[in-house]
Amino acid sequence: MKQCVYLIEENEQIAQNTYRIVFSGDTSAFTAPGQFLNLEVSGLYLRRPFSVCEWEKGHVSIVYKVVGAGTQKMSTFKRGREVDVLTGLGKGFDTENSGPRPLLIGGGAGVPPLMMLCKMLLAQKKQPTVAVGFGSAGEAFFQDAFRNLGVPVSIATMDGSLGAKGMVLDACRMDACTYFYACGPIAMLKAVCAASCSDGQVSLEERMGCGFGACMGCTVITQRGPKRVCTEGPVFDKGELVW
Amino acid sequence: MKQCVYLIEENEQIAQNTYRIVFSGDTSAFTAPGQFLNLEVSGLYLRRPFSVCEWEKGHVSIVYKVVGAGTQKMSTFKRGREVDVLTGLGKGFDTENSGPRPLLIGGGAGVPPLMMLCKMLLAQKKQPTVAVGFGSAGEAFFQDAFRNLGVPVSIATMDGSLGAKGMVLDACRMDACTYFYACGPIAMLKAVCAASCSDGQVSLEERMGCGFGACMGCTVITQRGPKRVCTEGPVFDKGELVW
Amino acid sequence: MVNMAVILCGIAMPNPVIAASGTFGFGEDFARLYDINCLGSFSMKGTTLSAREGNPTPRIAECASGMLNAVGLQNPGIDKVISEELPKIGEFYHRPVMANVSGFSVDEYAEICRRLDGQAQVGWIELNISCPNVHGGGLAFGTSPHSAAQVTRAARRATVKPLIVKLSPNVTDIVEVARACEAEGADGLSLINTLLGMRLDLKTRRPVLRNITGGLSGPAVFPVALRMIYQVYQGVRVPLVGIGGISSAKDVLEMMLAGATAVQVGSANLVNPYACRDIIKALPDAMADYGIKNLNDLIGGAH
Amino acid sequence: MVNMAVILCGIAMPNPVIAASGTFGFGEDFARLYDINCLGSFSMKGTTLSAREGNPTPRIAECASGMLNAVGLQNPGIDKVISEELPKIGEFYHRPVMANVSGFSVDEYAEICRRLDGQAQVGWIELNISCPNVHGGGLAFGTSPHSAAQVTRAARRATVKPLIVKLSPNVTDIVEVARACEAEGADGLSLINTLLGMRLDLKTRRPVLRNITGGLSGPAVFPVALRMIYQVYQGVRVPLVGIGGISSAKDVLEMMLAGATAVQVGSANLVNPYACRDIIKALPDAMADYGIKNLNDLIGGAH
Ligand SMILES: Cc1cc2nc3c(=O)[nH]c(=O)nc-3n(C[C@H](O)[C@H](O)[C@H](O)COP(=O)(O)OP(=O)(O)OC[C@H]3O[C@@H](n4cnc5c(N)ncnc54)[C@H](O)[C@@H]3O)c2cc1C
Ligand SMILES: Cc1cc2nc3c(=O)[nH]c(=O)nc-3n(C[C@H](O)[C@H](O)[C@H](O)COP(=O)(O)OP(=O)(O)OC[C@H]3O[C@@H](n4cnc5c(N)ncnc54)[C@H](O)[C@@H]3O)c2cc1C
Ligand SMILES: Cc1cc2nc3c(=O)[nH]c(=O)nc-3n(C[C@H](O)[C@H](O)[C@H](O)COP(=O)(O)O)c2cc1C
Ligand SMILES: Cc1cc2nc3c(=O)[nH]c(=O)nc-3n(C[C@H](O)[C@H](O)[C@H](O)COP(=O)(O)O)c2cc1C
Ligand code: FES
Ligand code: FES
Repeated sequence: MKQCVYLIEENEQIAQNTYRIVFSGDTSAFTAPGQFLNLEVSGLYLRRPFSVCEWEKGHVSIVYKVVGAGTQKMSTFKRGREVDVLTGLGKGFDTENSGPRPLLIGGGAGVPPLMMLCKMLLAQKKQPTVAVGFGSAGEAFFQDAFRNLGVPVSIATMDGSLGAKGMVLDACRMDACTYFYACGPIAMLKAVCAASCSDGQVSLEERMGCGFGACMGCTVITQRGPKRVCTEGPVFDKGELVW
Repeated sequence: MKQCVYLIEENEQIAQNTYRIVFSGDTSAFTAPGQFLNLEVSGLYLRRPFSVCEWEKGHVSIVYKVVGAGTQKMSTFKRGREVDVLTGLGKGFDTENSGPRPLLIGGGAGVPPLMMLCKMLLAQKKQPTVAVGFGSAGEAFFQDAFRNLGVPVSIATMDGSLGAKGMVLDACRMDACTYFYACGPIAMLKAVCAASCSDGQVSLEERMGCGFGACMGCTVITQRGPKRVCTEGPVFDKGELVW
Repeated sequence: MVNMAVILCGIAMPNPVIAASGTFGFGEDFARLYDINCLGSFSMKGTTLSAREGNPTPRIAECASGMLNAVGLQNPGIDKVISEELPKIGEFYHRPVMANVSGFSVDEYAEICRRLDGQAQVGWIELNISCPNVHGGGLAFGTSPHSAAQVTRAARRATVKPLIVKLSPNVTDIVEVARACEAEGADGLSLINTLLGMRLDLKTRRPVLRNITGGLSGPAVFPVALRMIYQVYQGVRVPLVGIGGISSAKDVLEMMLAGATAVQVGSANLVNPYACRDIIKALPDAMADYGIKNLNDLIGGAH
Repeated sequence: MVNMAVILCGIAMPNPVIAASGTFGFGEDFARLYDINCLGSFSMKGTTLSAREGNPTPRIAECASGMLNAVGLQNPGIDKVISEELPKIGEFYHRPVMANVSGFSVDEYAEICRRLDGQAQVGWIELNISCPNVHGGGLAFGTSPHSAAQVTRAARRATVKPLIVKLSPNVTDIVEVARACEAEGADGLSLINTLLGMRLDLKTRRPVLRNITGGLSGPAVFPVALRMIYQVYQGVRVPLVGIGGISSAKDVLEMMLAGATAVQVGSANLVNPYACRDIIKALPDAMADYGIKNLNDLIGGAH
């Protein structure tokens, strides 16, 4: 973990209620896709956690959905603004166990961290497949970005305005993959784990007090006892979870 | 009273710990020198009251001393920033009763409202005299500005680094004036009233909840019962005060 | 179209937003700024039997997301309120107002209620029981169920107007006090009054307030107020008025969801003179955001 | 040169800043960020006799200038703390720590104190009496002088270590509780624990916290904490540890002026992991600003 001041390079709307910020600053604390940062929003007491979408030396991006006071304020942040962030938080996805054909499943605001993961898997010469779900076509993002990487993408929307109608599981087959990675609403994660025939990892969300292990605010009960989503997670192995 | 959004045109340091802001915006609510405005400082709950130093149509200035969290923040405000202000607050100085030779007495952060007052008295063909007191030479301001108006100015500093050594009363004669106007620390105001042989007006300060008469936070007991500094004041006739 | 109208102790209000006592004077200063007939109602400055000059200044101190006040019930006394303020109010406000009253003995509370009983424009009487009981060792009436009950009983006998008892949050068990007031005939309860707090001035090394302690209000107290409304809602049947830190339409909805039939907005009026009007204007959109058609459906919905 | 060293219940500290229980874990996460030997001390995560998984999530809710938590004392139990955490702490922290303990019966408190009594690194034992008393109807021990006294008496018999009782602010009269603890042999008192509060989620129309209510902490509670330190200072002779909303060196000075010998910094650690270190670093300049040469001269100076 490292406390940094990041400079906003870009803050652009990429879909309905959905924005992407590119920061410049020290990214040395990030080590794996699926890690997150915790961002101070002036005027609000708690920091806001966001999964890192992509990073390279000196640059990092997040994609966020406007859902409340903090993300609302963030959507007004201008290029050139400095923000205080805790970086390199949590334990990210493990790309070692993916096997040759991992499936990446994302729902809504759970899609962003899959971008970096996908690129790393490709760099490791694996053949990832992506399945994403959104509320409607207007909220969808990254489907083309994934396709441009040469990755097969299936899409579902709840209202059927894009891709299959229904949940993301309705748009993909889980039996063809060697491993899965999932990030999205808790109901989706449960369904994915239940439907899966392979091993896999899921990224959990929990309301956080600190984001770096101090407050026990984000505990989830696992097969190996209570674990902190912010420190032992947010990514957990399917087999660890109790639900 | 009028709620306005003001634009900061200038925020320059004019003496040690002392700054002057020039705002542009709607000044229609101001009617007399000695009135004040109540400024929102983002991140702090209560507004901060400041006497108006000068105003003309579309422009108004204040001069403030950095004494705490709010004024500290204000000193960092940049040109182009917008601030929410309540304008035209309180009852200002009355120039009618001044007689031909009024004396204007200011101590430290009490000096600014005397500038507009002085100019109005000059416009009314009166012959004001000004006496100002500061802690030390470094904190002094406006002495030249008053002199440039052709007004006699006497100065005192507590450490004797400029003008007479001591309080402002040590630097001026109160027996030659037809009336006096005083603004500054409470001890100075008491001393001025005690030493005066003429009638006069003083401007009081009190911690304020609202600044426009709603909370009864700023009450001062007068000969005519409790009065609100923010509404019936901040300027009171010498004869009204009980001390 | 959404429905914002609610009924508080038998009196219909166009919306649930009442300006809180002590932050709205007798309405006049605000009526000069906007047409205050848009309000659900307003609660007049706390009134006592005799006129009071209040506490010495400083009476105000700033806090994170809030403020302290130790105004000390400065007011012109009940007779002047009846002879001067109420007639003035009649000129710019055409609905029932809430009369907020305080006493330093049980008899004083009863006497003020008696004098207000015949006043047509007074809709509700709101008993502020956070005052020190001079006959009971100086402790505030509101800090014990017993003395709270005594005041309520005496006031109940003195008026037929809807009686709302305003509870103090500075207690171990607010439900116990609430029940005692309900049992003695309170038609409603309003809560919370301010939390006892203080600030020191590092320069003078003395309390900022001349009164030493003062009452904390503003957004800082909202979670405590909300919790108390939630708890009291489960313990009594009379309607509740939620007070404490409300500064947005969303705060209003949250307070009603916890169990409030109406709300009061206090300190927010001081930092934004248009706060009540702004909140009322924002209510329909906020309701729509959360799929609320009728505010009455929301009351106590979180239980 | 200024003097920041203070003595708390006979134990010397380089400065008065203690990291508060529940916001600093067992120190490890922070020791990785900075050398925590700069601290006055730290209070370990609240420990119970048996291990506890704590409350279901969500356990955290945001408030204006503060937060709610309902962690519910998740901890590995006293034996693991002794066998695993304390030895680890010994590797990165070389001064006495404060052991924050909780029980659900008087006997549990006593038993934990007994087990801690021989632990060399434990300087003070801090009794958190905000826990529900399972044998006393579920009310928190700290809400009545009687049950607070019972816990203190039992703990006092179980240990010779300096005993600090941590008071709950959710009471009508905190001085009464403080006096009861002092009378039973408390060597010091720390206050305040969190104020009971809640938040609702307008989308789900349910409490944000699964536990429904939670404890409010952060700058929002500072004026209440300060008032309570000021009041308790007048009512007891034992040293006080001021807690609640402290997030700057000035806050430390204000709390000491009110009567605190030392202070604890809680929530501030969560939003700024370097908060304690930053505050300690800023203390000498803040002292100079107000002409303070020796912090000990400040304690209770506002009375
Ligand atoms: C590890 C992690 C990674 C995340 N990654 C992303 C991401 O990449 N993109 C994205 O859009 N969102 C992400 N989220 C969710 C994001 O943190 C919330 O949407 C955001 O905090 C909401 O803030 P707000 O002020 O707009 O909402 P409000 O509801 O006003 O926030 C109130 C409080 O609740 C918390 N909160 C609200 N919703 C959530 C939530 N879903 N999870 C955790 N805390 C919440 C806030 O942090 C704040 O403390 C992530 C959450 C976690 C825990
Ligand atoms: C009618 C009026 C006119 C004023 N005009 C001027 C002026 O022209 N120039 C100038 O420099 N100062 C003026 N002051 C004083 C100015 O309001 C304070 O210096 C300022 O509010 C301090 O804010 P702070 O946050 O820096 O101090 P802090 O001490 O951090 O403020 C804490 C709280 O105390 C209040 N406060 C602190 N000092 C004073 C004070 N002296 N008077 C009233 N409230 C105070 C603040 O408003 C705030 O609510 C005036 C005050 C009043 C009442
Ligand atoms: C300046 C001021 C004066 C107050 N005077 C009274 C009063 O006279 N009677 C009363 O019952 N409450 C009084 N209150 C309390 C408010 O009515 C309200 O209960 C409290 O401020 C909490 O609401 P808020 O957080 O919206 O301000 C006063 C509050 C303030 C800030
Ligand atoms: C997440 C969290 C967990 C806490 N856990 C404990 C605890 O285990 N034992 C205890 O005595 N106090 C606990 N507290 C209370 C703090 O120690 C402190 O008394 C309170 O937060 C007020 O201080 P603050 O405003 O600086 O946070 C906890 C507070 C928080 C925020
Ligand atoms: S958020 Fe504090 S421990 Fe995870
Ligand atoms: S400051 Fe509120 S009445 Fe004067």
